[in-house]
Amino acid sequence: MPEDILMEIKKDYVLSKLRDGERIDGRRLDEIRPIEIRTGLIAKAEGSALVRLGNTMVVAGVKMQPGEPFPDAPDQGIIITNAELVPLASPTFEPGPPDENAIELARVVDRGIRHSEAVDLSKLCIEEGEKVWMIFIDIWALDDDGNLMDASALAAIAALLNTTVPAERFEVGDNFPLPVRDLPVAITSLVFEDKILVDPCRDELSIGKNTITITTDQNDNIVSIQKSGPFLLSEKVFDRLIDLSIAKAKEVRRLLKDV
Amino acid sequence: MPEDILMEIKKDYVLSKLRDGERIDGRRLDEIRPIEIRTGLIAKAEGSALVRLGNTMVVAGVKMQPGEPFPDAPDQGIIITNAELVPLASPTFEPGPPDENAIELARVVDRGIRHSEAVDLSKLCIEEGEKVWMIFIDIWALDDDGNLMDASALAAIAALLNTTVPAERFEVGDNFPLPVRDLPVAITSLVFEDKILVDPCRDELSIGKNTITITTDQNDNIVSIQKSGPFLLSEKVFDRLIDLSIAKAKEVRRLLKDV
Amino acid sequence: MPEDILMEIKKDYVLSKLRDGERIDGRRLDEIRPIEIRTGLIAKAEGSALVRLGNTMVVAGVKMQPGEPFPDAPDQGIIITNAELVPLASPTFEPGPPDENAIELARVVDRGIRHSEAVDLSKLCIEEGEKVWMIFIDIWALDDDGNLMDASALAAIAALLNTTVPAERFEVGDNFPLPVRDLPVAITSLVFEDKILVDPCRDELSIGKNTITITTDQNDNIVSIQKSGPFLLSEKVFDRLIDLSIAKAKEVRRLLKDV
Amino acid sequence: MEEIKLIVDGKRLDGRDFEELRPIKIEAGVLKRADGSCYLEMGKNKVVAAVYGPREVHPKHLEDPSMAIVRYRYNMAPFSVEDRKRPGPDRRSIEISKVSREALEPVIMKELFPRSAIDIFVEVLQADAGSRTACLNAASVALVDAGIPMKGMVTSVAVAKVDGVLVLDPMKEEDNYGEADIPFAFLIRNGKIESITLLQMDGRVTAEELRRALELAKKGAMQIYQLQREAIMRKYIKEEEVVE
Amino acid sequence: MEEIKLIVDGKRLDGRDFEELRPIKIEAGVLKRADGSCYLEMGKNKVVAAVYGPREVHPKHLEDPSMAIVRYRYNMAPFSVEDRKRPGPDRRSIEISKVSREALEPVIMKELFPRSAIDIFVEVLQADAGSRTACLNAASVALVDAGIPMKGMVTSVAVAKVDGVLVLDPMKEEDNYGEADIPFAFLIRNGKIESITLLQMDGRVTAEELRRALELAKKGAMQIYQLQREAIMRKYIKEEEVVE
Amino acid sequence: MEEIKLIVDGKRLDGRDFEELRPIKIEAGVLKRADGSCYLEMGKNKVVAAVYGPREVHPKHLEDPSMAIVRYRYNMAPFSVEDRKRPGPDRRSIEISKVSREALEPVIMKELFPRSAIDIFVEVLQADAGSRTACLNAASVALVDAGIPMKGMVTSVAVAKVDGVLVLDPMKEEDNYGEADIPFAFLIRNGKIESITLLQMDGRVTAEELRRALELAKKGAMQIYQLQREAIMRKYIKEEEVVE
Repeated sequence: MPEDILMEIKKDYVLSKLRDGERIDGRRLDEIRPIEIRTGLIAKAEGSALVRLGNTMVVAGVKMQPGEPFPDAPDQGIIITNAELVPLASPTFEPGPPDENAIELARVVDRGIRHSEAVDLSKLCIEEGEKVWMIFIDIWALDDDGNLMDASALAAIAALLNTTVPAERFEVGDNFPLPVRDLPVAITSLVFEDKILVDPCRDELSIGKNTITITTDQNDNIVSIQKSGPFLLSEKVFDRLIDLSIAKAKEVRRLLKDV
Repeated sequence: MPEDILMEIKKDYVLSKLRDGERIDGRRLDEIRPIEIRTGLIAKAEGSALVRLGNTMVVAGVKMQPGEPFPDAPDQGIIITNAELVPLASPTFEPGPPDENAIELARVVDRGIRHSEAVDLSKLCIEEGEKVWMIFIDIWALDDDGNLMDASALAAIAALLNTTVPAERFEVGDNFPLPVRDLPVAITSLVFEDKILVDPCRDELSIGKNTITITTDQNDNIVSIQKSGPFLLSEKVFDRLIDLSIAKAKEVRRLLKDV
Repeated sequence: MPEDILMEIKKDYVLSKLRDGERIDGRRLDEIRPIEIRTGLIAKAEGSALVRLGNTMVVAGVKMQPGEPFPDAPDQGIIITNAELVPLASPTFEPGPPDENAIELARVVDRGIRHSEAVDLSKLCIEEGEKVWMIFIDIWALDDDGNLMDASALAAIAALLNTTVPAERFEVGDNFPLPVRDLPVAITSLVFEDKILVDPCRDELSIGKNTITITTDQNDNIVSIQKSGPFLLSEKVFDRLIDLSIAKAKEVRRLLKDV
Repeated sequence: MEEIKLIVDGKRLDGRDFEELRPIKIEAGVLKRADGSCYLEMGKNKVVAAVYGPREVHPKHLEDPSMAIVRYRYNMAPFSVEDRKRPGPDRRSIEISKVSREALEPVIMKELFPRSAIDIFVEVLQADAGSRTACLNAASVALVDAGIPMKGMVTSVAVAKVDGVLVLDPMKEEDNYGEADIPFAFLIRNGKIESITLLQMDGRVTAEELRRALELAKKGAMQIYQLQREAIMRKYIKEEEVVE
Repeated sequence: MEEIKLIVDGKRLDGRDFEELRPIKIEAGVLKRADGSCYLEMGKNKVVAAVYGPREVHPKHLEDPSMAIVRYRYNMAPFSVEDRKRPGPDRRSIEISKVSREALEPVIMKELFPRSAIDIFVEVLQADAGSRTACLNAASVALVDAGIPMKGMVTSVAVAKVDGVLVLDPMKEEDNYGEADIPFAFLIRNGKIESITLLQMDGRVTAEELRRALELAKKGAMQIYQLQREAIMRKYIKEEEVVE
Repeated sequence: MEEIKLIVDGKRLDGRDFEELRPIKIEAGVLKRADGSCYLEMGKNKVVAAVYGPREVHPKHLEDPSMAIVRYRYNMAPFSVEDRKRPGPDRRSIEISKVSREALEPVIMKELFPRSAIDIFVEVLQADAGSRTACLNAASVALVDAGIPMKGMVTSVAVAKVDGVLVLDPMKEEDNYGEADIPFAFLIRNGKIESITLLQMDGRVTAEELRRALELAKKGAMQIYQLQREAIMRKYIKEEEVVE
């Protein structure tokens, strides 16, 4: 109950600021929170990255092992993306298998990587039709202060950039860096009436979890979109979102160059 | 609560009619509702059938694929029957894995097919001890207006009659029609005191879900019986049920000849 | 509610006796309830034992089958221990997969057998790196009158002593007795303040399920310890528990000699 | 599958006559914690039944304000069969639990215990053919042992068709290679079979054979019924002795 | 993967023009038990939608005192696809159910039914590309058939990019081998597209292409909308005839 | 298994003396959402602990009218170990969660918060030997950070027997190839070890060795305790600076 009241107050505050075109933390509507990317912190993983997006924090770890290819792609490596909203990260997360939110998160991150063809899967064949590299990307939310989506997508691609294929451990040749050739970046915006709040923090989401995530590749192609939340999206807002997302992704992508 | 009251009223009505030897929909006690059988509606399936039994509606689909035989029957195909009472079909069905009712439904249908030896499993060996055809019969309830059992059993055998073994897709020879050599038919009756109501509709089941299902083959052998429901069955009623079920099955079986 | 009141009364009674250094069933503090061990009652199992410890009753069954060895122990058999607290055994047990209590029970029994090296696993290799014997120990609680742990550990080792390796059934040579070379015995004590009650019965556990299980081998080595229950254990009590557990295990181990 | 002769020289593989039961052993009141219990052997079946209740219903929403709910769990121990069975209910166990519950429900006086649960748990420690019938027989004795008011005793036995003849109480080989298996359970009141409470059938028989199977099952059931009664008697006598 | 030509001589593999829908068939009110229902074919998709509600919420704790909760279950029959699908929800179904529910929720007048549930179940009997759009179209008709007050109709269609061109309502091959798939759903009120209620995208397109895809989808949606209206009309006329 | 020498020239494989801890790093208050939190490294273990509560209990029926319930979840990330671990609790995690909860419960002043829950979640991001001890140490700091009233600090460390000698705080190789592993946790109050709150043992030791192991563990625990205190201190000083 007190939690409900608090949410109500936060919502009113967010809305009153928004009426003046302002955000509660003083950001411009299209301003992304400070980003910190640290890679390689998990020595046991083939690749790893911790991303902070404001107070939101996510770890992504990459594990690899040989496995059987899909019959329709006998010479291609395989990517499997999983996300867990562990109860450590938020009072609203429950223990148990991934719910629809965790599944959506994993699938949207996966599509960004897959359709930007960020990983050159054709270089991950060990023996055609028999054995290829399987890449497990596990996304572990640690602190949910809003927009886990963009933090997760960023952690995933940063962890891939950090990945060494463990060929020696499995006795199939020399280790080599995972061939990463694109840098997909997801930009999530909160939509409220005709306003677009890029990278919403948790308190802002109190006015409705109505977001659009647009992921773009390094050539500004759009590789994934996800409308998430029960809301009506006007064509006009959608139109603005396209260019905005491309522009903001460019900003974020620069940070990945140093990883 | 209003649901309960409605059920109570229906029950009283069914009972009062029954006292006069009548059924609420005007049927004779041993009269089966109109039956409609349509086959082949699911092109993706190896065989399929939609059965309407009054307002009760069921789809059965058959999928086949090569698999390993059981060690004690190395040259015999395998039948696996599954039924789902999806929540679309009734306000009382819940999403989730099959409950005891769905499991009973599948197992009784399965026994009818199995013990009538309707499918000649010896013709479904691809390579003895290594590879045989597996037949998956999936029963999908669409509308439960009572007696899903008989509708399901009918849909299952009709779908089998409609099945082509997809040998070409799996590159193990030419396609051929599934060898079906018997036509098991299940007849379910509602038992109330010394009365037998063949093919009960849902409103009739308001007086108690006390049924007997007797499945017979085309030679009038009994191949499966299932008493279902917490009731005491008198020997006398049982005795009458035997001949009645054989006779009614004959009627229904005629419809299968045209499939 | 009445259940709660009953527990409260029992608790008071246990405590009042304890103040006088007495136990409710007249036993000495370090006295174990009468033990009965019957082996071979399950002919379908490779080995089996029923153990009664007072009114507590447990059956352990051993099944064996060939399986793949672990990569880091290619010539060693494998032990898998499972315990089920089936609802038949106690009004507080619920149907469903093993909960934390059943898992703890199985794992502590397993550790006793494993670390005493009771089974000579090196004699259970069928083909190095390919096939070894897998030993499934299943512990089935039948009546929980307290201290299922010791009864289960005893049933497990007795069942192993009773086990014949079913080589003939799997056509890998002649049957032979399972090579058992040690006799681990678990002794569980209830700790209350500075008092130690060996082999607590259920009513005694009403004062708190605060126990220590110490398992020793036939050379009086300690092979497993488990503090179980939310309590503070003083070093002094721990010190006394060590020698006490070794001594009591010796008593119990004698009974195993006749199995 | 090779042909297996199940009837040799007019006798069954285990030497029994067609209308002969396997050896049966029943002991009531074998568990301390349960409100009622029974250990039963029927051929190579070894089963233990426990009854808890009438007791509070958990979870609450299953409560029925007008009568007790009855639950029945048939469960096989992993070591009860040749190839280790994975623990937990499979489809077969779930179906058996359902029809067994429905065999007992109309016999239990549920109306006497509104808002409560009567839980029946049966563990198969060793399985042979007819484990569902053995379990029902044990459950019935356990219910009496628990003092649950009932309209009579439930007694269960199967009839099989093997090599063309009907036989009582089939064992494993007859079940596996026979032509039909027909488990029955009856309500027996005042020493007389009153009605059928469980009836299933698996295989192929004629209408005529089915009718004869019923008669044969009834004969078998009456014998088992006597053993159930005796087991309960022994338990009461023992208790009285203890009281004295 | 070998190259597959999806556009030959300016036509699609099934002979359609770029802006042409697959054949669509809609029938409202096909189920007796459901409060509203719809059978719909769209290309080779064959789906059935049922609506139950407004009704009591189970489990209770999901109740919202200020409005109805909306649930949506997209489910595929095992035989709906080439390789048998294991029954039960997989990750894909769970995601589709979520975005579909979110496409309908803002259109349903939930505030009118506090403490109740509106349940939408859609079964895919045969799957082709665009099954989520087919299901949404069916669900929308079923909601109207159930008499649930809505702000308008929800109409869904996808646009794909294949061999470099945008095509409406892709079928299987275009979905599998195309460069992008963009499912849309719109709220249509008074015959006009008002807003986007579902939007996903899978593949690779330019910003310019995305804008054109939206325009193409709107054209397709308007045609489907007419068919949805007609299906509802037919149902009402039939009912009126029955009444007369 | 080949013989592995774990002690060479009186030193352990990583150069440590027998009674030397691995490097430890502790930081309190690392998470925003949790009421209390801690990041801890102990050897190659990297763990994060979060505490939520006292808060409402879900599901309701677990509530205790006389005190808070304490829950503890030890969980390993899939990438925390050499071979990817499937997500979700396995039997080992469930047992560790149980004994860890029982190590903290008697130290937490549960009576102060009837009808509420204190939830402790610990995620292992990288696992080495002794992850349960690292998690408990982190959890204890997180509890203090959350302001949960406690009787003292819980501090945990293991002792192993390797190549016949007892060593403090074993790392992976010592755990895998050693003769015994004995994890302890203690309640430390006013700078003194008061009692044992966690005790398990896996392997083979004599009674004499077990007694010596306890003494060794106590020495190690006192050092860790200082680091826990310092971490909490740093957090408070930082907060004070922020306030100023």
